Amino acid sequence: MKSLFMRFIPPFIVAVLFLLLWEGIVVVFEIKPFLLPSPVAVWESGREHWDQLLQAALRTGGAALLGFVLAGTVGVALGSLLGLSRWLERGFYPPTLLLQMVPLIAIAPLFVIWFGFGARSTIAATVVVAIFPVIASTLGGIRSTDPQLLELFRFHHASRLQTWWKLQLPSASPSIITGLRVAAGLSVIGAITAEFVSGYTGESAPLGSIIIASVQNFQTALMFAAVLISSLVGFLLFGLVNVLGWLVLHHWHGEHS
Amino acid sequence: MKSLFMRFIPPFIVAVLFLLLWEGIVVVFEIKPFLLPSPVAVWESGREHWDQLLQAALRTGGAALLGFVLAGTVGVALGSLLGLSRWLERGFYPPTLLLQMVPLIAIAPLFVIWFGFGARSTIAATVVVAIFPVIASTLGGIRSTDPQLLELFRFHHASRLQTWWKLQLPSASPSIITGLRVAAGLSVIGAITAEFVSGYTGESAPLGSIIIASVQNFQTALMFAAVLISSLVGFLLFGLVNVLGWLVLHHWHGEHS
Amino acid sequence: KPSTPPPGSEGPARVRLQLNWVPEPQFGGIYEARRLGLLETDSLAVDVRPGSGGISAPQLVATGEVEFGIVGGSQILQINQEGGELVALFAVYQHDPHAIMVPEGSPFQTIEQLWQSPQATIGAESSLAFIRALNEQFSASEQARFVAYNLPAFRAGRQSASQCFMTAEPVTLELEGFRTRVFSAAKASGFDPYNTVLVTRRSYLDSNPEVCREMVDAFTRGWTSYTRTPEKTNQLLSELNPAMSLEAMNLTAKRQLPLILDAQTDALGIGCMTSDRWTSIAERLVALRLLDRVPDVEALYRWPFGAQPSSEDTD
Amino acid sequence: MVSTDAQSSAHSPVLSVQDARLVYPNGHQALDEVSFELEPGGFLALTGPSGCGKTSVLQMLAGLLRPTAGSVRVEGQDPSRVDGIACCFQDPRLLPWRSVGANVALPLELAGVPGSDRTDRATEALARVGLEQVADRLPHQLSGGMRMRVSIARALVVRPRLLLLDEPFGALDEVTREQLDDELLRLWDEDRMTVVIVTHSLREAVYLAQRVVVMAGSAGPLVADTPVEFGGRTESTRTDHAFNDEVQRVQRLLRSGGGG
Amino acid sequence: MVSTDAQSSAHSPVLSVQDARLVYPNGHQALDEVSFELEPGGFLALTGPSGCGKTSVLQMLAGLLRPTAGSVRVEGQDPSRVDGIACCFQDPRLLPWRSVGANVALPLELAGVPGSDRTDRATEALARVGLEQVADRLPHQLSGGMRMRVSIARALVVRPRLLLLDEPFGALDEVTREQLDDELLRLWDEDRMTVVIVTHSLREAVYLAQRVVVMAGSAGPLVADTPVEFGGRTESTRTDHAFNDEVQRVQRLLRSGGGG
Ligand SMILES: Nc1ncnc2c1ncn2[C@@H]1O[C@H](COP(=O)(O)OP(=O)(O)OP(=O)(O)O)[C@@H](O)[C@H]1O
Ligand SMILES: Nc1ncnc2c1ncn2[C@@H]1O[C@H](COP(=O)(O)OP(=O)(O)OP(=O)(O)O)[C@@H](O)[C@H]1O
Ligand SMILES: [Mg+2]
Ligand SMILES: [Mg+2]
Repeated sequence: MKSLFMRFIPPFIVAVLFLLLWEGIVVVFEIKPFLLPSPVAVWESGREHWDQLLQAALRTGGAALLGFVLAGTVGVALGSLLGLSRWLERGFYPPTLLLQMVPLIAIAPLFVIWFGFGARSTIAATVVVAIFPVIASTLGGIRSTDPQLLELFRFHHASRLQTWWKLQLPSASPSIITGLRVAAGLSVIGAITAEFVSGYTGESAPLGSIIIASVQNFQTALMFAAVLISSLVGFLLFGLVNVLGWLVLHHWHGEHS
Repeated sequence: MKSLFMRFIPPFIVAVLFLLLWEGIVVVFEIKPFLLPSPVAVWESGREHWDQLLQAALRTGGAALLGFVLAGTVGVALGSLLGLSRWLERGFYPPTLLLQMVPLIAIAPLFVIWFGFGARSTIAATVVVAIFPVIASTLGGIRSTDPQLLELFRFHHASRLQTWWKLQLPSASPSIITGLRVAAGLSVIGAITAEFVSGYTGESAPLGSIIIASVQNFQTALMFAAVLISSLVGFLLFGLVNVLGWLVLHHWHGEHS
Repeated sequence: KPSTPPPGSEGPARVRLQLNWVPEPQFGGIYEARRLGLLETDSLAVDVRPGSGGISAPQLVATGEVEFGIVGGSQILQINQEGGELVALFAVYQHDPHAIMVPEGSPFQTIEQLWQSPQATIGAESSLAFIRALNEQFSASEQARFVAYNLPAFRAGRQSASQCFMTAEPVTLELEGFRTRVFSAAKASGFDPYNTVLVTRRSYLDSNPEVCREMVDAFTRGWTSYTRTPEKTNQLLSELNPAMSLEAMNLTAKRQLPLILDAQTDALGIGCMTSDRWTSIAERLVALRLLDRVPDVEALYRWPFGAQPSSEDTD
Repeated sequence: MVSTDAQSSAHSPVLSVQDARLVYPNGHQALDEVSFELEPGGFLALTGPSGCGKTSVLQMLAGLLRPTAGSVRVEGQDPSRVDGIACCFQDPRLLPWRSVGANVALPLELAGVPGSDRTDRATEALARVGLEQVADRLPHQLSGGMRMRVSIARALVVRPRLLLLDEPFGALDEVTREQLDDELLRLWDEDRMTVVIVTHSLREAVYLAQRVVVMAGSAGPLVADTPVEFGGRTESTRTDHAFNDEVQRVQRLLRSGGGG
Repeated sequence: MVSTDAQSSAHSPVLSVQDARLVYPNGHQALDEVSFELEPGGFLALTGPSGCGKTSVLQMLAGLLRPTAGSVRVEGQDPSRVDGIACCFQDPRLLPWRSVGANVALPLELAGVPGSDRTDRATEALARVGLEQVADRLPHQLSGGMRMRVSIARALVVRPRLLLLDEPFGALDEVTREQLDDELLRLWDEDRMTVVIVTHSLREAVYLAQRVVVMAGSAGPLVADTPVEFGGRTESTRTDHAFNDEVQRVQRLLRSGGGG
């Protein structure tokens, strides 16, 4: 418990420092509110539009979470698949990179056509944006499995599946966790960007649309409120990954303390 | 040499298959050009706007490359810094995540104010987008250094710097390479997205602006040409990382074959 | 997924209308119509979908994802060339609202000065039709620097001028306390396409003329009423789009009147379109190398509705 | 895979190495002209100076390395295809994230033995090496010798037809070591399996094996392949004279081989 | 840091362990009431059943573990602050990406010894363990015994005042082993350093050390701490009777300690 409490002191301190710094910059450099509003202003407009923001956060957060989970599972699966053979890796590793490099705006129409409006295409976009790091880190982790242990498994005529499940996946897990951390951040930004291009549907705007709209209308404070809330979603996912990582790794700190 | 040649066969095959599949889909499902043009059409419009695209690719590619290199070096440095102590990690790891989650459009104005339009802003944005994976993977790699070897260094009263440079960095390098692979893709998309909001749009338009423009004028073929070229830039960076990785890792395949 | 019941079957026709931007006076007449219940009759049920980014609406109509959409005038010609088959039914803006704005104190008095000044930094998507028209008109000097549209940057003085919707950005900025001078692009270049045009797919028009007719009626009455008394609907709009203040809504509603109502609409009625206008738009686009050839403009729009028999001369 | 009928190949040698040469990727030639055979149920000790290629030989017998030239056969086949071989590597090779018990059970797990059965046999195997009480610990919580014993238990848990041991007892104190020697002999008696053990202790080699193979310091033919002769093994064996003389004899063979 | 004047603390013990208790994080008590001292220039052999805590003791002397209770002092200070200690761990602990030579040179590198000097001393140390010709190989290209010898060379490369060896020769054949024993004695003579060696071979212990400490099987006081007595060491030592009797004596001590 105490240690758990201790865990949260440093980030808290840093957050406070961060806000102070922010306020400081705004005040000292007299930065115009339409460029960078003061934290106070952001807080104000956050309170003002609270209900709307909460709604939006739930909508966007839900999509991001789902996309993240999908990206995580599919990513690990694909990464493991590529880990099966050098040929597969050389052939299909680069193409997966494409996923990350094609700007959403280019394929947004296709998305809307294929996945319809709102959540579905947002989720799809999230997956596309967040999956590569998971693939890469899974593959990387699998590739750096201790060759001596691989030899051990080979000696016991272990099936590919066994080798993967009992050896490669466990020893890749630290690397996979790292990949998921990256994916957590990406899935939030992915969801929001998707909402920029295909989001605002029906009466209820998700965070992405709120951000775009408030940019257009110089409601910078509102925009930053929305951005901060979206990043809270991100931190939530991040925390999720850390908990997962702790569960997976804490007990064999012989390797990873 | 031969083996080097072999390396390029699989991706080549896959690329060809990919194009055939693409052409096939377009033909079979009679997909309208404004949604998804056929590879041939893309090739045509690529040839037509070749000079412009080349110019743009150089501009964008240069920015992406620079941003990538910056993100790589700074990222490794920061990641190593966080690796120094649990407190630093807990305090400053999450905030770095913010970098990745704040949509460019939200901070683009600030960028423009600070770095002006064109390359400088693009580079800055690229760094912001691409740096987190590097930080994360560096930290992850450092954290999973073999504790027995750490003990060895502690026994020899090695300084922090020595431990980092002679032990932690080498054993983190596979993980760092993975991070750089992710960063490679991100820096391209980062550069392009930045150009959406802070690029030149006139004669000397970078890829990002060309993409936006062609989207708005339904020059889908041109857009895809631009996207493909931008991803070529990405593959270039990716290849760069692989070469780097090979240089760093090939000779101790005892650990990573 | 709502779909149109075959003629004769029961129940209202459930159709979707895709806007190309968030709720604001540009779509005031539509929300007015909805407020008046014209979009929820026993024969028609319209689901109005606000847009975002303004990118996907034309594709969505062209692919049949939605039955109706609001798009820009030149977009119709451009996407049809790329395989779309859009037909314009109602042109809200008779004149192109695109404009170039400069800060009130700016030394630049005309677009021409801007375009030919070596120092000007212009926040404009230089490949958009109306910008190209201006370039063609004023043979932009080599040094003229076009940068991405970025309103805060303009506001912060990093751009000497910025493209805008004369009904949108200037209003917001004014309420922000930042006064601007606005130069109509259409007036300067003579390229004046319709805007905020109601479109549907040709195949849909052919198979559901009644639905389209009722839609057009709803538009006509909605816009007529809105141009007279926008207040109630503006109230509604500012609830749908909290990012835009009621004040801004009202001001915009006022500013856009001259775009919607002019001599021609007095003669032919609100939302009207003519072959001459369409032809000149198309010809200009061809000149700007944004269109390969002038299409058959008759197939391009339908006004007044039902004047021509449906399904005829479609190439 | 853990059946114990060695009868199938009772008369032909269970294990035959012919003119085996091994060259490692980096061009280092580790073995050359190595040849020997072993009957089913035989017990062979392999010894020689450090770096002479003992582990390499064992890895070929385990099917983990292919000879660059010559042939290595187990029960007449390519070793990598033979089931029923167990191997205790020179280093423990334990999965760091698995408890000791789970590590020992691994071979059974991979062979698809049902769970309950697994744990019983794992505990039994651990008991043989005197570690039943640490079954729940993680490898990094063990001492070096304990780790080695865990990996021995892992080799014994499948009742193999052919058992390969690479310096299994090097890290153990004399007492434990002698206990395990006797344990091993008991197992060998019970299961009549074939055993190849690499050891640096000639006393151990002579005590355990029916035959001792001495390898040359540098890649080349074997220095010696000699049957062990002394009165039947008894309680007092380790101290009696016949035994010590035999050890001396092998010692001379080793030294003659330009060992070290 | 590699100066050799042990005079500074010539009269006080260079090394003293008092009532040391060690409890590992998981609650396992590895040591209890362990006490012994060692004079400068002394040579002490530490032995005992597997898992009795030898490595733990060495790690405390190396300053890598702190006793839970009691005190461990080297030259009167906290060991982790003392320079001039060298340690050969139970496992090689080589950096996989460094050539053998670079691995051996590591301690010098960390101590800031200039490059040219480093390589010379590294090659010299490698020569001592008979591996000069593999200096350019990578660790994974070595045999188990060779790896262990590399790590011995790494311990010898800094001429330490206190040398800690954890079963350094366990993985080596008798010939090599005896050569290294003598090499070690020569070094000890030259540098007059203090040596603590953990070994399971009582013959080795008796042959090398002035004193043998026997640890109990389970955490508790030492079983024995006895000086080694037999006629001066000579060529024939390993075979003469006085020597073998002494070995027998220690052997009895060990077994009495309920070893294994
Ligand atoms: N992967 C490798 N690449 C290159 N050379 C190797 C490799 N593995 C072993 N060698 C070399 O092959 C020779 C035999 O190695 P091997 O491990 O079989 O010796 P060994 O008899 O087991 O020695 P030890 O008793 O020390 O374990 C050694 O000289 C070693 O340097
Ligand atoms: N990290 C650890 N956590 C918990 N228990 C440990 C840990 N390391 C060692 N032990 C236990 O402490 C005891 C002593 O360990 P140590 O390594 O000192 O034994 P040892 O005398 O070196 O044995 P060996 O001769 O096999 O190396 C053993 O019972 C071991 O199980
Ligand atoms: Mg070996
Ligand atoms: Mg030990």
